[in-house]
Parts: sequence; C-alpha cells; structure tokens
Amino acid sequence: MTTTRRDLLRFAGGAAFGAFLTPAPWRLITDTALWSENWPGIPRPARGEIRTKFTHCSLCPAGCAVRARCVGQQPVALAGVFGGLCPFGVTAHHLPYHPARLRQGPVKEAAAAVAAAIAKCGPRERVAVLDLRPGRTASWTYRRAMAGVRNGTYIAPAQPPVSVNLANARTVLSLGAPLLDGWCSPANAFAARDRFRLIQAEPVESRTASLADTWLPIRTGSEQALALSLAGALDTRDAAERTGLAERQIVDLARELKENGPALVIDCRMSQNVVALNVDLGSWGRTIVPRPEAPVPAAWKTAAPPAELAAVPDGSIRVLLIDESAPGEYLPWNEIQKKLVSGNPLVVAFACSREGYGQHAQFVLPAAAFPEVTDDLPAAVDAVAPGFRLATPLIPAPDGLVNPVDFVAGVAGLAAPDALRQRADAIHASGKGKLVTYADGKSAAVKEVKADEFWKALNAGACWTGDAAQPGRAPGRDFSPAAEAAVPALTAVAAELAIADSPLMSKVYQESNLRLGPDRVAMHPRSARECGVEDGAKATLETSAGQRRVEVMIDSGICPGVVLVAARPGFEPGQAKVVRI
Amino acid sequence: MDKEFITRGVKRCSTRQFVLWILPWFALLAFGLFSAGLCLVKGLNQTNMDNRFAFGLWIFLDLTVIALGAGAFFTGFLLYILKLHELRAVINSAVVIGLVCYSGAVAVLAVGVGQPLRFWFTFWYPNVHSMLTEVTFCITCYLTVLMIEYLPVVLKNRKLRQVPSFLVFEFELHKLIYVLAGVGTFLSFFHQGSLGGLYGVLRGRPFAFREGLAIWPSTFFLFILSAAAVGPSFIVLTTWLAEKISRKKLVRPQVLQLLGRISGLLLAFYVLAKTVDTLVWINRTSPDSGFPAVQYYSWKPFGTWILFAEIVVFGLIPAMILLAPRLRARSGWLVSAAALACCGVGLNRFVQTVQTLALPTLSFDKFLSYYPSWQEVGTFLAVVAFGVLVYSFSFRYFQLFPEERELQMEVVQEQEKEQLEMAGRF
Amino acid sequence: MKRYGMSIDVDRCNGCGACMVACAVENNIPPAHQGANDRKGITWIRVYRVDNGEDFPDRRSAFVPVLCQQCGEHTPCASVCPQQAVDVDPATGIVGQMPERCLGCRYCMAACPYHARYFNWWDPAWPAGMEKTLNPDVALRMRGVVEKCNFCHGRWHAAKQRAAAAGKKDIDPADYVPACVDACPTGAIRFGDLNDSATAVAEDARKPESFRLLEKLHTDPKIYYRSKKDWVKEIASAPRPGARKESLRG
Amino acid sequence: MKIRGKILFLAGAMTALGAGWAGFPRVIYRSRPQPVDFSHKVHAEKAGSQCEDCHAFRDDGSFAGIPALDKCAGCHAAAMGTTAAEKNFIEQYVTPQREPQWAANARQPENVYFSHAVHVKRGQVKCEQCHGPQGSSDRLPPYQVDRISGYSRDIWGAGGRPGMTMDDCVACHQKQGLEHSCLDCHK
Repeated sequence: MTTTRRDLLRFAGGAAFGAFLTPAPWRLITDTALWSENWPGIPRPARGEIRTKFTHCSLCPAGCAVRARCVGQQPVALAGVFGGLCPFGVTAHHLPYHPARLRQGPVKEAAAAVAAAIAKCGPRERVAVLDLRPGRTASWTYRRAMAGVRNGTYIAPAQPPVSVNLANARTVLSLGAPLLDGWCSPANAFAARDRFRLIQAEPVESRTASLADTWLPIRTGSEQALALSLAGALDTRDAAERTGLAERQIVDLARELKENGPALVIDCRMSQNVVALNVDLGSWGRTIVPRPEAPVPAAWKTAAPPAELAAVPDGSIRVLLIDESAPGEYLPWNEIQKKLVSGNPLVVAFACSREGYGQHAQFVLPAAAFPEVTDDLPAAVDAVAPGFRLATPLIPAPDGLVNPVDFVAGVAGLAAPDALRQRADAIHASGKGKLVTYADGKSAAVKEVKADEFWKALNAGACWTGDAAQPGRAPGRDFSPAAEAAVPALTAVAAELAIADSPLMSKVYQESNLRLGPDRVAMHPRSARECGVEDGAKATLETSAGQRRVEVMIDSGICPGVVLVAARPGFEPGQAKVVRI
Repeated sequence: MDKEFITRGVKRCSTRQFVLWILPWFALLAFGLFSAGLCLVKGLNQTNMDNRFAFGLWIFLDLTVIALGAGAFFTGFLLYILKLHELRAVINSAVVIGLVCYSGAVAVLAVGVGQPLRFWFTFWYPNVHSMLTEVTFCITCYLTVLMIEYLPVVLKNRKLRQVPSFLVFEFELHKLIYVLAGVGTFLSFFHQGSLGGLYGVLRGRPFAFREGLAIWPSTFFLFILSAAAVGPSFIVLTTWLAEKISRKKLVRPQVLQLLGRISGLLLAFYVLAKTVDTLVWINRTSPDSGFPAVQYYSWKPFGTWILFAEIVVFGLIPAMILLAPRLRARSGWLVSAAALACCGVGLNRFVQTVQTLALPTLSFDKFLSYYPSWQEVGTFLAVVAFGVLVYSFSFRYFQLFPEERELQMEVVQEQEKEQLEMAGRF
Repeated sequence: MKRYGMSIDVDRCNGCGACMVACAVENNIPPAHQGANDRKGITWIRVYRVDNGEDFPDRRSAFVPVLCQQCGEHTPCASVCPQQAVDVDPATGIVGQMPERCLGCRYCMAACPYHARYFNWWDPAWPAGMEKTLNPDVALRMRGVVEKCNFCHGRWHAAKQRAAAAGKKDIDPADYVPACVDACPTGAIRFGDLNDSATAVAEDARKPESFRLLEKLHTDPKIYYRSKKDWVKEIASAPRPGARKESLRG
Repeated sequence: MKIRGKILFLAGAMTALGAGWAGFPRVIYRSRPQPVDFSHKVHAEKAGSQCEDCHAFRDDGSFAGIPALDKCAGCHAAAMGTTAAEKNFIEQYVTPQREPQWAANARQPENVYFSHAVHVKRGQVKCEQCHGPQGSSDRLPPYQVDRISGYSRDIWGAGGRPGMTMDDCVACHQKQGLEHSCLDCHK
C-alpha cells in the first residue's frame, strides 16, 4: 500500500504533539534568552586578586597622589589619596589604550638624523631642548645634556616664580586663573576653599567664576590693567574703561583686598605684575612665597640655565627636541618657528599622540603614557614647601617606546644613569623633611630611614616634603605697563586645560554638554547673531591655531565678543572668526 | 483562474486586475519588513527614539490601531450579546479588521522592544501591577480569540467547504461563537482600558497622570469608551471604502446608519466624560502634583488648540452629526463624521503618547522634539500594507458581507423588471 | 533595615564631571558610540548646568548632579515594569535594575520624571585593549536593555564580603561609598544611611536649605539637594516656561 | 484506514519523544575534557588535605577558587607517585610553568555575584551542599557547556547534578528568609 499525503500529515501531527511533551522546545526558548545575556562581542572583565597601588598623576603639574585599584597588576580604577581627582585624573588609566595613542616611531632614523644635524651645526646654530614641564629631574638632565653640547640651549615656558599658600589666604582675587578647576591640586584648593573669599575676574562665567563668591565680568585681556590699577600704578578711570567695570567696583575691590587680608592675587602664570601686587598688599611670606625646589646633587649645578623662548635669537635653532610627554603650557608654534633656522631645521617631538607639536615635527617618537611613565613632578604652584613625588608606572610600557630623557642624554653623550635615584639620594643626604607613606598615612623624619628604604618607599607610594624655606627678601615692586592691545571684534578664549583625555570623557562632552567638546564653541546670543549663527549651527572657527569645523552653542554667561573654545595644544587666546557653513 | 475560490453569486474583478491592485501593497510590505529587519538585527539605534523619547511613532500606532480595531469586539458584543441582528451584515468584515489591527499591533510591539528574544518573560515572570502586563496578556489572548472567530469565515470558502471535516468543524465553532464573543468582549474591554492605564498611571508624568477608581486611572475607562465609540465608525469608514473601491453595494445603508448612530451615542458620552475628566485634572490632579496645568499648553506648538480640537472638533461635532438622523441618512455626512471620529481617537492617542514625553518634567529640562526615522515609518507602513492585503484577500475569497449576494440579486431583478416593462411598452 | 541616600551641596559643585566619568569607570559603562549624543548616551549620574535666567553680566550658573533618585514610595519605574526587572530592596532602599531580566520596552524610562534611566541603543564597545580596565565586580550590559544608577552595588557586595570575612555582622560604612562620592574633588556629595540620624547625610537632609526634586509627586526620593541661593532652590519645582532660559549647555 | 491513521500518529509522537528525551541532551551540551585527570580522593587521603588547604580565601574575603600552578608545584616539583597522570602533569605543566586551563563546572555566569566568604563563614554552609561530594571523587566530572547559552551544565542544566542553579539558590534563600532583591545575587 502507498503512503499518501494524509499519512505524512498524520505522522507530522504526532511528532509535533510528542515534541511538546519533551524538554527540547522549552529548553531552546530558555537558551535563546540566556544567550541574549552573554551577547556575543561583549568583553569579559578579568577576575583576580584585588590589589592597591599608589603613584602620582603626571597629567598636569599639580601631580595629585593617586590610589589605584588593580585586578592582578592591571589598574581598573583610580582615586585620590587626599580627596577627589579631576575627571582627567580619574580616567587616566585608560590613556595607554586611547585610539590616537602613538605606539611605534622611527627611533633609529631620528637618532641618526639628530646626530647628523648636530654634526653640521653652524657656529651660531643651536641644539635646543624644549621642555614643557620644567622643574622635574628630567629637566635637570636636559639642562646637563645641553651644557655638554655646543650651543646647547634648554628652553622652557616661564614658570611661576612664586607659589601660593591658599591655607593662609582670607581673600583671593583670581584674574582669570581656574583656581577651582585645575589650576592647582583640587584637594588643596577645596580643603582651603571655605576659609577664603573668592573674587573671580574673568570675561566668561567659568566653573571657578560660578563658584566664586563674587564674579567680576571684565573684558578680555584687561586682567593686567585691573592688577595695575589695584596697585595704584594705573589710573582707576582708565582701568574702569579697559575692564568694563565701574570705578566704584575697582575701588571697593582694592579696599577689600587691603582690609580683609591676608589677601592673595593670582593669575594663570603668576605674572610679574601680580607678584608685585601681592608684595604691595603685604602678602609676601604669608600667602605667597618663592617657588621651593627639592635639593639636587651638587654635580648638577653645572647644568645649562633655562632660557625663555623669547630670549633665543630668531633663526638660530637647527635641532629642536621637544618633550611633550609631560604636558604643560604649550608655546604657540608660530613663536617657535621664528627661532628655527631657515634651511631645513630638524624637529623631533616625543609624545603620546600626534595631536600636539607632532603635526610640525619631522619625527614623532612614541613616549610612555601616564600609568607607564617613570618621572617626578615639579613643585606645584600651591606647594609651600619643597617636595619630591614620583610618578611610578602602574603597568609596564609596551615595546617600541622611547624615553626622551635617555634619548637626549644619548645625543649629548651624557651618562645619566638613573637621575631620579641620584636626586632621591641627594634629598636623603640633606636629611631634612619627612617621608609620608600613603598606604598607612604615616610620616617619618628622613633621618630615620635608610637611603634604600627611602627610595623604595618613594616608588611604592610616598612623597617627601621638605621644610618650608624662609621667604627671604620680597622682590621689588616694579610693574610692567599693561600693553594697550586693540580688542578684536571676536576673541577666542580657552575653556579647558589641554590635557590628554580618556575615551570615557565622552560622558562630559558628547553624551552630555557639561564640558565644551573639542568640536564645539560657545558664545553669547548677541555675538552669535552678529556672526549669523544660532544654537547648534555648524560653522568654521578661525584662530591663530588654524581653522576647524565646530558646532555653535549659545551661552548667555559669556561676555559678548568672546567665543569660548576647547583649548587644543598650541592654542592661544586671540582674534577669532566664526563663519556659518 | 481562481474562479473556483470565489464565493458563488458574487462578482469579483479579474485576477489580473486583482494582482495589479495588490502588487504595490506587497512592495510596501516588503520595504516595511526590511526596515523592521534592520531594527531587529542592528538594534533600536536605527530609530530616532532616545532616552528621553523612549516611545515614539510605534506606541502611537499601537494605541491607535487597537482603538480602531475595537469595532470587532464591539460589533460582536452588539450582535451576539445584545442581539442587534442587522449587524450580521458587517460582523465578518469587523472580525477581519480586528484581526488586522491586533496582529499588526503585536508585530510592532515585538519590533519595538530591545530584546525580543525575552518576550516570554512577561508571561513567565509577570508583574501584576504593570499595565503593560495586562496589555500583553489581553492582546495575545484576544488575538487568539480573533483567529478562532476568523476561522469560520475562512472555512466557508467555496473550495475549503469541499473537505467534509472542515464543514463539521465550522459548524461546531458556530455553537461556540457566543462564548467567543463574550470572552472577546471582556478581554478587549480590559485591554482597551489597560492601554489607557498605560499612561494614566505614570505618576512621574503629571500631564498623563490621572486619579481613578481602584487601581485604574480615569483614562482606563475613557479609552474603553472612546474605543467603543470609534470602532463602529471605523467599520462604517472601511465598508464605505470597500464599496467605493469594489464599485458594489455591500450592505444596506440602514446598517451603516445604525452603526453611525451607536457610534454617535457613545461618542457623545465620551465627550462628556472626557470634559469632566479634563476639568478634574486641571483643577485637582495636576496642581496636586505641583504642576499648574496651564504650563503644559505654553510649550509651543502644543497650545490649548490641541485640547479644543480633541474634544470639540473631533469629538462633539461628529457626535452631533451622527446623532442627527437627517445628516446620518446622507452617506457623505455619515462617512465624514465617522472619519472625524477616527481622527479624534488618533489625536487623543497622539496627545497621550507623544505630547506626554515631549513636555519637560524637571525645571531645567527642555521641551523635546522627535521625528521618526525612515525605519520607523517603514515599519509603520508595513502594518498598513499588511492590513490592506489581508482585507483584500478576505474580501475576494471569503464572504465578508453576507448581504452582498442578495443586494446583487435585487439589482439584477430590478434591471430585469425594467427590461420587462420596456418590452411591455412595445 | 537601611535607607541609603545621598546629599548634594549644589553650592559646592563646580561641574567638573569627575563623578560622571568615575561612575562610568566603576560600572563598566562604555565610551560613547560615535552616533550617541546627550539624548542617546549613558550617564548614570548626569551633571546639568542651570542658571538664573539673567543675561551677561548678571547671569549666574549652578551645577546639579542628577542620578537615580531611588524613590521610596510608589516608585514610578518599579510598578510599571512588566516582568519584575525593577525592584526596591527592602534591606537597603536601593532601586535595582536587572539587565538580564529587562525586555527593553522602556516603559520605565517614560515613567521616570528624573530621566535617570538609560537605554543601551548600541552594543557596548571599547577601544582595543581598554577592556582590560573593566571592573570585575559589575556585570556588563548588552544592547537593548535599560540600566541606571544602583548606588554602586558592586561596592556594597564587596563591603558585605569584607564584613563576612572579618566575622562582622554589619558592614563598615567606610567600606561602602559610591564611586561618584569617592571621586568628587569638592566634597559636594555625601552618602550614607538616612535611617541612622547620626550620619552626615541624615543631618544634611534635616537642614532647612535642603530640598528634593519634584517632591510633590510623592515619590519620596532619597537624594537631598541643598543650596542657599533661592533661584537654585527653584529647580526643585515643576518647570515654568520663560522663568529660566533653557540651559543650552549642560 | 482509521487504525492506520492512529498508528501513524502514535509513531510520530514516539519518534519525537525519543528524540526529545534521549537525543536532545546529547546534542545541546558540548563536552570538554579536563587538562589533568585529578583525583580529589587521592589528595584527601594521601595528603590528608582539607578543601581550604587548596581552595583558599584571600585577605579581603574573596575566594581564590581553583589554585594556581605554584600551589601544586609546592608538592609536585618532582614526581611523588608513580601514576601516569602525575608524570604527565609534571611534564606538561609544572616543568614548563604552564597554567593548566581547568574547566570550572561551578563557575557562575558573569552577571552573578556569589561570595564564598558570606556563605561559608557567616552562613556556615558546607562545601558539599552545593558542590556535592567533590572532595571524595576519584576523577573530575567532565565539563559540559550548553552550546547556545554557553553556561555550564551545573549552573543551568538538568537535575541530578549538585545544586548551583538559580532555582537552587532561590530555594535556599527563601527557606532562610534571606531573599530581598535581584541585586542580592546579581551584579
């Protein structure tokens, strides 16, 4: 007999019926749902023993002490030892994995090229090192190296000659310095915050301004004028005109600084006028002291003196080695360019990414990113006593990286075996100060620890703080007149400090508008109208740093005639143009 | 070629013509399925919904089509429970419309969730306090009911009748129909309500939040009422369209007028209830949760005009027309009033879903705007195309309008009579 | 029974965003997909910039961190979830969200008046190598589910474990501090048990200048904000069109 | 004719039942052999060691789980017995310092938080209660993983295995009245 279609149907029906009495269908449904729990492509966090390591954050000169939570050897979270960190510091352990991070570079070729260039250096031509963060042990090595090279020059941005003592201040006038937003270590700033009145003079309502007790909205570039008039070196009416404040306000401000002392006046770089004004207010030795520095081995004293870029004659540098692995204040490139020789100068940059001077250099050599670096930190602007803090690596640096210090020392034929250790020994030998270990928070006098222990402790998470030096004689009060610069129609002002950032910073400028993203500018509705742009409009921004596409945001807290931009390396405030696309 | 499928005694267009008619709809369906596929494979980032506009076009679609599909249960209720036998003329088409609307809604819901593979969690770990649980349960149950109600229509097909067991089965089903109608009515009453509750319970959204009886906010009952009101209107609308497109008389005008009258009556009730509810909300509910009601309407473009349109233009006016026998008698008035009513319910669902999410709740929020992406629109269109196709096929091969045949006879007889008379003259 | 809560001093917050990134680090939240924006991103704690509505130079701004307010009374999101993916822990008062149970229907997001819930619009992805820095105490979420702040629940687990290992009955409060509180450089955020009137948080909550967002919704939030400025206190109430200019940044 | 129909129907049902009950479990699980055939029994008897000796707690209360190679090498630097298994182990792993890739049956999914400290130290739960008589077993149970969900059979699978599925956890927690919220056990 033959099987008909009906027979097949019956069989199938039976099978279907039977299947429902087995675990199979139900299990399959469950499993698909479970599969959606470990969706393919989702990474699995590594498990392991949780350890704690200590280091100092080397992203900015503040150099906060950092406690790292590690799984095995890998840091998975960073926190401050003496309070919180800035967002850049909190996410610093991501930097080695930044997509823009530089991993390979033509090291040999660069070395050869440098040697060759030095060899055919003319009598007047210089070999120079540009160090963005002077005051480190590395800086000393550079200076020693340059001392050993003919016409060797060590160039560094001007350092604040003084440091401030926020703890003593009762009134603080900040001329545009982001005091509460990265100017100094946040832990210090906020520990002292409740004890002083903060007056912020600034053209935009920055974070510091919005937290200040008083915000004086002044015109761009009129900070110096205000400082001078407060010191009586500039007529009040004149100052009022330049700053856009009422004369009354300036007079009151001056009185407040005198009466509600100890007063402290700061600006971004603690310029000469500001220091003089502080001296004038009788703050010397109370809220403001000379910049302390940890002892250095006597042998290093022969090092080349730091030179400011301006002091270097134009067209004189043949070989320029730029260390931007430790970022600090970026000197504008067009200034640097003036100093290079006309006929093919050689520029080598040591950096973690091509973002900065890399764009202009013949060779960009990969340097270690934050948790890989071995370095120390200069005295912070708010450090009253000398200190010695190491940024010790939390993870090993990948192969193919260059240590700029070794490179430069090699170029100069200077044997620099572990300068950090030498420095540490010198400090230990001085026998002054105390050693603070972070793990237990105990502090011991240096005299009581052996040199090796001292060194070991510094590497395991500790810092040395010396005794605060006597302020000595106050510098004479000589003011340099504020240049009467013509205020352009639209001035670009930097919103943030330019620090390398983790991909996770997208939380604050892409997934929210808390911080100004690199592709955004903010301006007052009125100036936006003048430029013919509205909120969210796409436009091009032209500054001295070049042209780039941006999205415009409206913010009525910004002085009309100012465009707020996220600072990039090499950006400097100045004339700007915003054109709608 | 498909002649033997077509019901005896009714005329249907040629196969070629039919194919030409359905082809574009199939194209639309294909496009829609493609965009829905994108959303399933690549995820909901294909849509323009976001964290603040968590619901968009789709939820609006769901609420609207289900309200329009209410005709199915309500006509069933009137016919089988309240014994309004005239309505037998439209019950089949009502069932098809219901089926289309509900299956469409379920399909869109499935695309609209982030993890469709977990759909069964709702049945396995239900949270009885959630309106969405009620909705899911009722819709799925009622969809099954509709399918069973649809079966007889299918089995009556001329070809399928040839299988004897089918006939028996169909006969058995018919005994069940009253039970089904009862169950269906209960289920849909319930989930029409829970769809209303969906937004009414949102304490965090004072614009939508309503007080009510027991666990159900007032919107629960308003939704039932509005759905029951527009259901018949939508049947009037679709039947009229079917007549126009097929160029045939399908039901007696009295039936449509009856539907219109019922619709108008309920609509009037709804408008009254809605007005009372709105007043209570403006003067008590909203202020109590700290939100002065005026501010909702100061965010342009959603001014008070939207409230006016919802209650008067698309509520009171069609209700008046449908309640006036004279106007009702003219198909033009009847149909346009029905259309107005349907738009009204659409607007109401729009306000519930979209405006609620657009309005700020925190004092530093912005008023939000949202435009659906083409993938969302595509999925939306897929449902429409699906509906048209199912209806077209059912219309062609099944007997959606039992009276159609008789009406046709009458037409024929009249023609013959005329001819005879003419013959008599000469 | 504990009732964990938070107090936030708005006058102290400088809007640096450390809490936002610290939260992302702790809870394995991926960096933004390039298509993400302020409405499609994931920020369990979100710092908004609010202002007094004046124009330069009278404009003043404040920064308001908004996270899940951990509503205690008829919690809007918990009651609406169709499949019990949201629950309020009676032992801690923390509103929990279960990504593995979540269907991704987003009903809870529509229900939340604080916009504290976030949907995974994309598959989570990290730059090559960065997945090494993920926190083993927090499970990763998959695309298509909702997530939100749970007061760093991983840290709570760790604290309980430490207590158990030490043979203690109760956890040491110092062991359980959410990442945002840890990271905040200004000390604006405090965390603790509101039921224990001795804690700093409970103290802050009692202060006259402290308030909660949209209190009239009767959701009993456990995040207490405080400010001495009247115009800042207004953020507690419902929006009033025109009263404050839209804060276009933040 | 009618009979034939019934028979066919039953035949279909039977086939399906057979396939579903007997065949399916074999298909759905992938089996993976353990790198070393290790006998808990031998170690318990000969070395007289307790569970905690190898499966230790760390200071912070976290559980180290399966011991690392150095722990084994402590005793097995050179062969102690004569078994092929040990010889093999030393050649394959100890000498080249290669960590054996154990397949952990008891490893919970990523989204589960399970603290041994809380259960063992505070709850006083015996190892056997969840792991079964692992300690006296002569050979390691084969590692079976669900092909679709990727979960070990012990974690999410058929009965008759030691109780480490979510249902087992919930059952016990309910008995103890320790069930508060999902996030008690999930992370």
